[in-house]
Amino acid sequence: MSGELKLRQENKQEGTCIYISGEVDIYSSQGLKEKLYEIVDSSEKDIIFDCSELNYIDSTGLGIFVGALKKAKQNNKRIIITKLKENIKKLFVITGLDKVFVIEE
Amino acid sequence: MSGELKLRQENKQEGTCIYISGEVDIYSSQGLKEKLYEIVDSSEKDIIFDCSELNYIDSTGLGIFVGALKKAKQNNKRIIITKLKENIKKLFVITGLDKVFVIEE
Amino acid sequence: MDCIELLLPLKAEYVSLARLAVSGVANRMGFDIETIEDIKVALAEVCNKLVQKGSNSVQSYKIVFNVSVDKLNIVFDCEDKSLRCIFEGEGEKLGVSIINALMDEVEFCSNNSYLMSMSIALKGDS
Amino acid sequence: MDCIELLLPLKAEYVSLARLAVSGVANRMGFDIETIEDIKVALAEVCNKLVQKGSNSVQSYKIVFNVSVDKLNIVFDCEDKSLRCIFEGEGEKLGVSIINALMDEVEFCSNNSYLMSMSIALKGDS
Ligand SMILES: Nc1ncnc2c1ncn2[C@@H]1O[C@H](COP(=O)(O)OP(=O)(O)O)[C@@H](O)[C@H]1O
Ligand SMILES: Nc1ncnc2c1ncn2[C@@H]1O[C@H](COP(=O)(O)OP(=O)(O)O)[C@@H](O)[C@H]1O
Repeated sequence: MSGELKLRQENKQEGTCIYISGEVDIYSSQGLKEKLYEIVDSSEKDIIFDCSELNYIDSTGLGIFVGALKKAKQNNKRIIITKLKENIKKLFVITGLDKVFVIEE
Repeated sequence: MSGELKLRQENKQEGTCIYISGEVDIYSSQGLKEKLYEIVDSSEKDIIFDCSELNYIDSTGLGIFVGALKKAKQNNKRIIITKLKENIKKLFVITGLDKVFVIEE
Repeated sequence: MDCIELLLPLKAEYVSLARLAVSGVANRMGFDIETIEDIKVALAEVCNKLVQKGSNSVQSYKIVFNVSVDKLNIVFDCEDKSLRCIFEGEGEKLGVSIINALMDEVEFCSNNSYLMSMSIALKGDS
Repeated sequence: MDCIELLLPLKAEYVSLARLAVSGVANRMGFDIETIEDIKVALAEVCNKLVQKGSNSVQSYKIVFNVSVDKLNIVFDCEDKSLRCIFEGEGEKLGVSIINALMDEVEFCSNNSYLMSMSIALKGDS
């Protein structure tokens, strides 16, 4: 199918960059949550999600993003979501989450 | 899905080259047969199939190839099948059609 | 009208198969790629909820795709009737918002013999 | 063992959907891409034959995917019992040769309550 879920982390000047690729669904996200929260918890900079290779997400994945945001806020860090595909950005708009996250091109 | 069926014809020095791309199945092949037989019937040279973009074929499509071969033979022309993907070449071997057609890399 | 049925185990690992099937159906009908993505998400939101709430009491659920020239209607059903009205009181939740926004008609609580139903029209110009 | 069922109209245009579904099932099970292609062709050979022979007497047919850890078993069924043993006397035909070569076990004529059945093993090293 069009891509297993993969996470890759890169520490950059601007922040901790997380590349999410593949499909985040109810099954694939089972491992994502812990990994993501761990990265967010231990990051000393803002978190930047690069979603250019993210092909699918639904409420399961959006919920995990919200959870990550809560953790980031506790640490006074921001989460910046970048390079969302159109169909996925649409889901952030529908749910109002586009106003909760910082979303950049 | 992974590709509609398309036919493209190019007249070359070596013969009439037919590029088949996409999937040849029981549904998509309904129009293929006439188009192909027409090209074969009117060709004054050998027929070369370029199958580098052919992703799927089954007995429906193989049967049409056999029919094309019969027409070509009536006109004293050859059919040369080139650039078959491995999984498709396997079907020619299974059915013994690899000995009926000229198959080249 | 053509009718396609898919019966799936109530497990997270098969939701992707439901998405794959609906993308095949919608593609065959002529929906554009963007709309197919929307339909996949809306469908998956229902599957997710069924899988989450379904516990061990039921083994499988059924998705029926009713294909007409200008509309795709998707009906969900399951032997465990406790899964009826599964989205009730979830007006604010992500799943419900997504389904409502992406589909043209949604019947969360059916009086009929199924769990829920949703439809999307095939626009002439798409 | 997990069981997935797909009910399809007996029409040429839906055979690709059967292929898509089986590729999803086989992919989830862990078959390699090459074997998935083989399974798709073998399955389609049966669908093709049913669609060709099925005339107007039947509206739909059922494909059951029985998923176990080390084997995929595919059972075809249909209300029209005249479609039983549909490959009988076709030993030399392309479709039969392909199915026999690509699947590990094939039961063309079943004594049981279905049309035919075929299975392929998931090799440990694949
Ligand atoms: N528009 C929104 N703005 C901020 N947070 C939201 C919004 N919508 C949902 N959330 C949060 O996202 C998380 C997941 O939402 P949801 O799926 O609706 O609820 P639950 O996980 O309780 O089923 C929850 O923590 C919820 O508070
Ligand atoms: N090994 C072979 N060598 C040559 N021709 C073959 C071979 N196998 C099948 N054919 C031919 O291919 C065509 C389609 O075959 P098949 O699907 O088996 O039969 P049918 O179309 O009669 O159902 C037929 O014309 C048949 O004679």
